[in-house]
Amino acid sequence: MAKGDPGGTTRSRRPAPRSKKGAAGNPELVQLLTPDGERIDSATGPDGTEYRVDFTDEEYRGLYRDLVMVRKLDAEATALQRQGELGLWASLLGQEAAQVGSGRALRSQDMAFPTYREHGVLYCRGIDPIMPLGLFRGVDQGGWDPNEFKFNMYTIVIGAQTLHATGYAMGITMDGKIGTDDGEAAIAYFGDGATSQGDVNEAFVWASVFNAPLVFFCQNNQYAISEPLERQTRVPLYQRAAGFGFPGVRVDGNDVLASYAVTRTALDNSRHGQGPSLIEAYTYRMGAHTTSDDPTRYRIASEVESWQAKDPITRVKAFLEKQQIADAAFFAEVDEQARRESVHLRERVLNMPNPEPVTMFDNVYPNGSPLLDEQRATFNRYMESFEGSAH
Amino acid sequence: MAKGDPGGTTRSRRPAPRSKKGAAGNPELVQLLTPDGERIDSATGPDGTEYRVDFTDEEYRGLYRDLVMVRKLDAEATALQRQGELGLWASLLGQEAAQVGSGRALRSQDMAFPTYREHGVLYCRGIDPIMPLGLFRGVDQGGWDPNEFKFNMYTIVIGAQTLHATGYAMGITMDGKIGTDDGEAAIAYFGDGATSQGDVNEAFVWASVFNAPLVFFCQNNQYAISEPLERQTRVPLYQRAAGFGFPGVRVDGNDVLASYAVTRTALDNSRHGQGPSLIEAYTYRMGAHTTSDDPTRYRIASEVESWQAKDPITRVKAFLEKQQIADAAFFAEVDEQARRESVHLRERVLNMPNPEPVTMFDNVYPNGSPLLDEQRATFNRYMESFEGSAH
Amino acid sequence: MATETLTLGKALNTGLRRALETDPKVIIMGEDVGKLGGVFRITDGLQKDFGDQRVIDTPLAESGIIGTAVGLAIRGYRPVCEIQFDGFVYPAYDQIVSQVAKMHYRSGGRLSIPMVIRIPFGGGIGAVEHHSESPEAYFAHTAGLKVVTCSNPQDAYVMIQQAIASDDPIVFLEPKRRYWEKGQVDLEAPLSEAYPLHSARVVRPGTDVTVLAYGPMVRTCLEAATAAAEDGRELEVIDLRSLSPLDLRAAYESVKRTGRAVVVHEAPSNIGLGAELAARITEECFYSLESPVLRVTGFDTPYPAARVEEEYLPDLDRVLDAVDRTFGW
Amino acid sequence: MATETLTLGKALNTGLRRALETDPKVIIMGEDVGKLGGVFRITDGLQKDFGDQRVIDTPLAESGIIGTAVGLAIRGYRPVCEIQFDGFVYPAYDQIVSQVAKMHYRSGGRLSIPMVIRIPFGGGIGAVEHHSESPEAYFAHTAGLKVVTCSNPQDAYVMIQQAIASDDPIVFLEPKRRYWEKGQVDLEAPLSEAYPLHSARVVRPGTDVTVLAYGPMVRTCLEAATAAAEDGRELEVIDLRSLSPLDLRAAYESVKRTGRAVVVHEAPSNIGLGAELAARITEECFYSLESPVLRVTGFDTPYPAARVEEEYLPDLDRVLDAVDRTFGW
Ligand SMILES: Cc1ncc(C[n+]2csc(CCOP(=O)(O)OP(=O)(O)O)c2C)c(N)n1
Ligand SMILES: Cc1ncc(C[n+]2csc(CCOP(=O)(O)OP(=O)(O)O)c2C)c(N)n1
Ligand SMILES: [Mg+2]
Ligand SMILES: [Mg+2]
Repeated sequence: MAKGDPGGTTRSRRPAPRSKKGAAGNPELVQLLTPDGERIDSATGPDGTEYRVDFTDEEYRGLYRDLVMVRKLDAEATALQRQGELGLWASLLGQEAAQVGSGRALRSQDMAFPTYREHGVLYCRGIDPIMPLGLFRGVDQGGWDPNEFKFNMYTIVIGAQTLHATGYAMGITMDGKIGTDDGEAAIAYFGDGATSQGDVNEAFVWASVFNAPLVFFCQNNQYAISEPLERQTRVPLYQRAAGFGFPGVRVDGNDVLASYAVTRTALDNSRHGQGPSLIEAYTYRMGAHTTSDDPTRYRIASEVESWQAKDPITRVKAFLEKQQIADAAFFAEVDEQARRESVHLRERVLNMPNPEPVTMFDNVYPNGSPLLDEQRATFNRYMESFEGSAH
Repeated sequence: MAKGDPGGTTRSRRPAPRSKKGAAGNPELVQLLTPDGERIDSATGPDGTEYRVDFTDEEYRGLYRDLVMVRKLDAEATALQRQGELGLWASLLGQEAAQVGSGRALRSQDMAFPTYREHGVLYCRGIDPIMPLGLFRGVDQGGWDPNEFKFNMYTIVIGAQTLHATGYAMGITMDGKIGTDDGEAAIAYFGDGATSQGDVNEAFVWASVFNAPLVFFCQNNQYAISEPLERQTRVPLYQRAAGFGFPGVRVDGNDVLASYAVTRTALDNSRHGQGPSLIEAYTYRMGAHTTSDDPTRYRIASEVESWQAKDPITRVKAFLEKQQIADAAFFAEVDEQARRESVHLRERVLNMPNPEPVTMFDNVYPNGSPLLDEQRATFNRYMESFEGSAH
Repeated sequence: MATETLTLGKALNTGLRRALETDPKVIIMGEDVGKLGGVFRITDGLQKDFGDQRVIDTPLAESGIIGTAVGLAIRGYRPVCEIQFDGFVYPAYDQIVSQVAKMHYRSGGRLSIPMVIRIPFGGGIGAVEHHSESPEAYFAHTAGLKVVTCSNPQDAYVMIQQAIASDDPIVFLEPKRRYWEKGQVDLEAPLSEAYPLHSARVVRPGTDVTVLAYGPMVRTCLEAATAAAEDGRELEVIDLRSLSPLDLRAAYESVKRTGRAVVVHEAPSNIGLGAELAARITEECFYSLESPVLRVTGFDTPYPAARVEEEYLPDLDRVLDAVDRTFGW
Repeated sequence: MATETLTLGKALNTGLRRALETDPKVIIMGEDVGKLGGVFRITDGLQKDFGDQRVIDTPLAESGIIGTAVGLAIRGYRPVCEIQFDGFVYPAYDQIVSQVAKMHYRSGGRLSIPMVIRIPFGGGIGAVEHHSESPEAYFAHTAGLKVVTCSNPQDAYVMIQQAIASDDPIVFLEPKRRYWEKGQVDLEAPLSEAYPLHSARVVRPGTDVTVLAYGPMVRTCLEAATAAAEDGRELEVIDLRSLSPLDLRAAYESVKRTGRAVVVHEAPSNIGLGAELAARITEECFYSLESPVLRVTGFDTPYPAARVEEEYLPDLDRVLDAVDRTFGW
C-alpha cells in the first residue's frame, strides 16, 4: 500500500463477512479480526462508538504487505545489532498491527510523535527505513526531517514527546486548522510504562483543557522493560482518560483492522474539533525490550507462547486466504520484496559512513556560539597535531 | 475541642434531626449540613457509600469553636502581614470547614502532609498556631517537629508533598501498621491547581499500585491564584481517581460535618487496608490567594457574594441555635477566647526574635561539611571586623 | 533619542508588547500571565490587547509549560514561557535540559526551538523559601541553552526583544528585586542596531580592580565602585549580560590592565559562574594577575530565611572587602 | 586481609547486599531493580534474597521514585534509589534539589533524609542519546546534597556502604563504563575503619604535575601517568572521590610541590567541576603555580553520537597534551 489513505477511495469494497457480530464482541476490547482470521463486522467501544472498516481487496493486501515488511526490516535490524553493526535495537516484534493500523490511519496532514520503537509508523509515513538505524548505530541522533514527513524525531526520554504532541496540537487549533475534513490532528505514541510519568499525565491535562486535536496512542505491550503492567496500574489504562475528561478505548493491538478503525475515528474526531482521546492498543512485546535485554529473567515462556497464538500477521494471512483475497503467488511476492529490501537495508547500513568527529560541534545552536567556535578550532589544531604522526 | 477523636466516644449523642434525607441529596456532593444549617441525616457518595456523623452536643460545640478559632487566628495573621510583621500570609478564609472537618477526622496515629495553607489542620493537630508565622515572617522555614505532631512541614512547591505522603504511607504498609482499628493512615493536602502537576498524578499511580493507606484531600477552592478551575480540568476533580483505580468523592467543603464524615471514612478504609482514595472538598477561597494577591483583577464581586451565603461557620451556628445545642453565652465565650488567643498571638509575633545570621550555616547537612565550616568561620571573622566600627 | 522613564518591570512589559506586535508567531504562556498579568505584572495588559490565544494562562505544571511550548515551537510558534519564580523551574528541568537544549542538535539542525524561558530570579525581597534562588549555573552549564540577564530598564527592554527574535533557546533571568527600579529607556531605537545580546558591557570604567557582575548584583557593584572611588580606588565594573555564552573579551582586556578581579553573584559559590570566570580569567591573564580572582557570592547553604538574607547576599561591604583582599594578597 | 577479585559492578552489588543485611531499614527502589537486577545487574539477586518489600520495582517515574523515597525517609527508612541512566534523572530534579537537598535545613534539623541516589554516569559505552551524560555539576552545585563517585572495585564496595550509612542525602555516581573492570576487594575490613567517604586520595604519587580526576577518568589519568613516566615525567594523580564537599587538602599540598595542575572530567567544561577546582587551587596555591590550572573535559555540546564519543571524551592523549601545555606556559 502506498502512502495514502486506505478506506478513502471509492473502488469496489468487500463487505466484511458476517461471521461474527460486533455487538457480541467485548466492549472492553475493540476487535475486527480474530486471531483465527475471522472478520467481525463492527465493534462497539465503551462509549457506544461503532467501529468498522471498509477496505478494497487491494487495501487489505496492502496492509498485509506493510505488516510483513516492517517485521522483516525489524528482524534485519536485530540481526545487524547482533553482528555489531548497531549499538542497540528496540524491536517492534509483535506490535506490527498496532503500528501499521494506526500509521495508515493517519492522513497526510497529520503529525506523529513517536517513542523509539515506532519503526512501523515511520514506515507508513514514507520515511526510508534506514533512518532510525543511524540513531541506533551511533552515527547520528535521527536522520529524517520531522516536518517533511510529519513524523517527529524519536524520543527516548519516556513520556516527553506527549507534551510536544500536545503543544503541536494546540498550535493546530491556534492556526484554525480544525473543524473540516481537511483539518489536522496529531498523534502521540507511548508505552504502558510511560503512563506513570508526570509528563504524560500533564499532557492529558493540557490536551483536555485546550481541547487539543490529539490522539494519545498507548501501545500496552504488557511490559516496561522487566516490569509487568501491574507495576504501572491496577485498572485498564484506557480508563485513565475519563478522569481527565476525554474518551478512552481499548483496541486489540494485534488486529490491524481494529487499530486502523479506532485510530482513524479518533483522529477524525480530533480534526473535526472534538478534542483529544486515548487509545490503548492491547498488544505484546514478543521479543526483548531491546537487544540489551534478557527477558528470560522476568517472564515465562508459556506467556510468550500464548501471545504467539494472537500473532498480528498470521491472522491477516488467514483472513486473506479464507476470503481468497490473496493467493500463494501474492504471499511469495511479498516475502520476496521483504527479503530484497532487508538485504538492501543491510548493505546500506554496512556502508554508512562514520561522521567526521569535528561535526560534533555543529548544530548546537542555530546562531552558533563563540565558545564552540573556539573549542572547534582548538580541536582541529589538536587533531592536526597528530597528522603524519604514528598515532 | 481538644486534640482527640470526636465521634469516637460513647457519651449520649444527639441523633441528627431528620429534616432532610441524604438519599434526596446530590450524590455528586456529599453534604450533611446545608448552608441554612439544616442537618441531613446521611448522604450517599458516588460509589454508594453512606456518610453520617454521630456527635455529642459537646463535640458539635467543639467543632464550632475550632472553626471560629482558626478563622480568627487567620485574620490576625492577615492583619499582622498588613502591618509589616509578616512577609506574606496565605489565608484559609472560607476553607475552615474543609480543614477542621478533615483535621478532626485524623486519628492521633495518622500523619498529615500539608501545603502552605493548612493552618486549620495544623491547629487540629495541636500545634501552636504561631508556628507557621515564623515561616511567613521569615525567621525560620517551619518551626514544629513533624514527627511529634504527625504533621509534616508546609510545602510550597505545588504537589511535591503528595509524593512524600505516598512514600510515607507505603512505609506504613511495610511496617505492618494496617489492617486493624489501630492502623495508621496518611493524608495529603493539595489544591485544585495542584492536580495539574505531574507529581500529583505520579502520587496517584504509586498510591494505587502499592495500595497505600493514603487519603488525597484536594481543597478545590476554585482558583489557583488567578486561574479558575477550568484552566486545570474540564470534569469534576474527584473523577480523576477512578482512572487510577481508586474511589473519589466530592464533599461540600464548607460543611464541617460532611468533611469530617468523608475524611474519617476514607482514613478508616485506608487503615484497614483498603488503599487510597481521593476527596475533593468543594469550597471557595474567600480572600486573596495570599496577601500579595489582588483578586479584583480576575474575579467578580457577585461570585464572592454567592459563596458568602455558603459560609462554613454561619451554618454551624444556625444549626447549634436551631437545635439549642448552644446559647448566646456560649457564642460569646467562644468569641472571647478567639479574641484573647489572637491578641496573645500578636504579642508573641511582635516579640519573635530574628535569627542570628550565623545560624544560616546550621543544619545544611546532618553530618556537616568542611566547606560550610570554612564559610562559617570566614563569615564570623568578617562580622567581627565590623565590631566596634560605625557599621 | 526619545527616552522614557520606566521601571525594569515596565520595560520588560513594553518589550514583550513590542515583540507581540512585531511577530504574530510570538506567544506568551505561563501561570497567571493573563488577567492577573503575572504575579509581578510583567505581562500586565497583554492578554487584554492580544487575546487569550497569544497570552495563555496555562495549567499549573511547569513541565507542561515547557513541553507544550516545544511542540508549539515545532509547529512554528515562538513561545515566551514565564516561570513564576526561580524555585519553581525545576519540575521543568527535564524538558529544558533534555528537550529544549538538545532538539536542534539531535535533529541535525532540522528543528529549532526559538523559545524564551523567563524566570524572575534572585533574592532580596523578603520572600518565603523557593522564591529567591539563583539557578543560573544549572542552565549555563547546559550545552544547547543560552542564558542572559539584564540589570537595568534599557537592557531589559532591548534584551527581551532580542531574545525573542533569536532562534536559540534562551533562559532569560529577570532580577526580580530590581523590577521596581527606574531608568531611561529609548523606545525608538531600532532593534537591529542595538548592542548585541550576547556581549558584556563595561558599565563603569576603572583602573584598579575589575569587578564582574550580572543581573541584580550590577547595581550593588556600581554602588561599591562609588564608595571605593571615595577612598581613591577605581573599580571597573563589567555587566556580563550573557551568562552563556560568556563574553569575556572586555574582562580579559580589563584584567590585563588592572591585575585584579572580583566576581560577584548571589548564587552559591561552589561550581557557580564565579568559578568559571575565575578559571578562564586566570588562564587568559595568568601573567597579569596580582592576586587570584576572588569570588563574592551567596554561601553554600539553601537560601536562608528572609530575616537573614541581607547577610547571605553579597552587598557593598562584602564587595569592598574582596577588593581590599585583592590588594592584600 | 581476605580479598577477592570483583568487577566494580559486582563490588557495588556486594556492598548493597551488605547494607541490606546490616540495617533492616535500608531499602532499594527503582525501575527494574527486582527480577531483572537492574539494567546493569547492580541489584542482581537482591530481591530474591531480601524480598520485594526491601527491593522494590517502582512505576516508571523518576520524580515518583525520589518523592516517595522522601516520604519513606521521613517514616524512618533509608532508601537507596536507582536512576537507570544519567540522562533520566532530570524528571526527578525538582524533588532532588527542592526537597531532598533542603529538608534538613528547612526543618531546622528536625528531619533528615538519609537517601542515596545511585546514578550510572558517563560515556564510553557506545550508547544512544541520554545514556552517557555527566550531570555531577548539577548536583554538586546544590547545597544540601553530597556527591561522591568511585573509580575502582574496592572503593565501590566501601563507599556505597558508607553512603548508605550516612544521614546525609548523597548522590552516588557510578562510572558505568568501569562496571566490568576488575580489582581486589577486601570484604572483611570493618566499615568503621575504612578510608573516609568524603576524602580524596592520592592514587599515584608524582613530582611534576598534579592531575585531578574522579570516577571513570581516574583510570584514564593513571594510564596517562604511566605513559608520561616513560617520557620521564611523574604525574601525581588524585582521585577526588567526593565531588561535594570537595576535599582539596591533598591537591593543595601536591600543587604546592608540583606547581602545575590538570583537571580531567567527561562533563562539559563550562561551569563544571573543573572550573571550581581551578578557582580554588589558584586561590590557595597562587604563588606556587607555574601555569594556570588546565582543564581536559568533554566539549560544550550535547553528548554526541556514539561514533564520535572517543573524540569527545578526554583520553590519554588529551591528558598528556594538557600536561605538556602546563610546561609550555
Ligand atoms: C525518563 C526515562 N526513564 C527511564 C528510561 C529507561 N527506559 C527506556 S525504555 C523503558 C521502559 C518503557 O516502557 P514502556 O513505556 O512500556 O514502553 P516499551 O519500551 O514497552 O515500548 C525504560 C524504563 C527512559 N528512557 N526515560
Ligand atoms: C511548582 C510550583 N509552581 C508554581 C508555584 C506558585 N504558586 C504558589 S500557589 C499557586 C497556586 C496553587 O493553587 P492551588 O493548588 O489551587 O492551591 P491554593 O493556593 O488555591 O490553595 C502557585 C501557582 C509554586 N508554589 N510551585
Ligand atoms: Mg511497554
Ligand atoms: Mg486552589
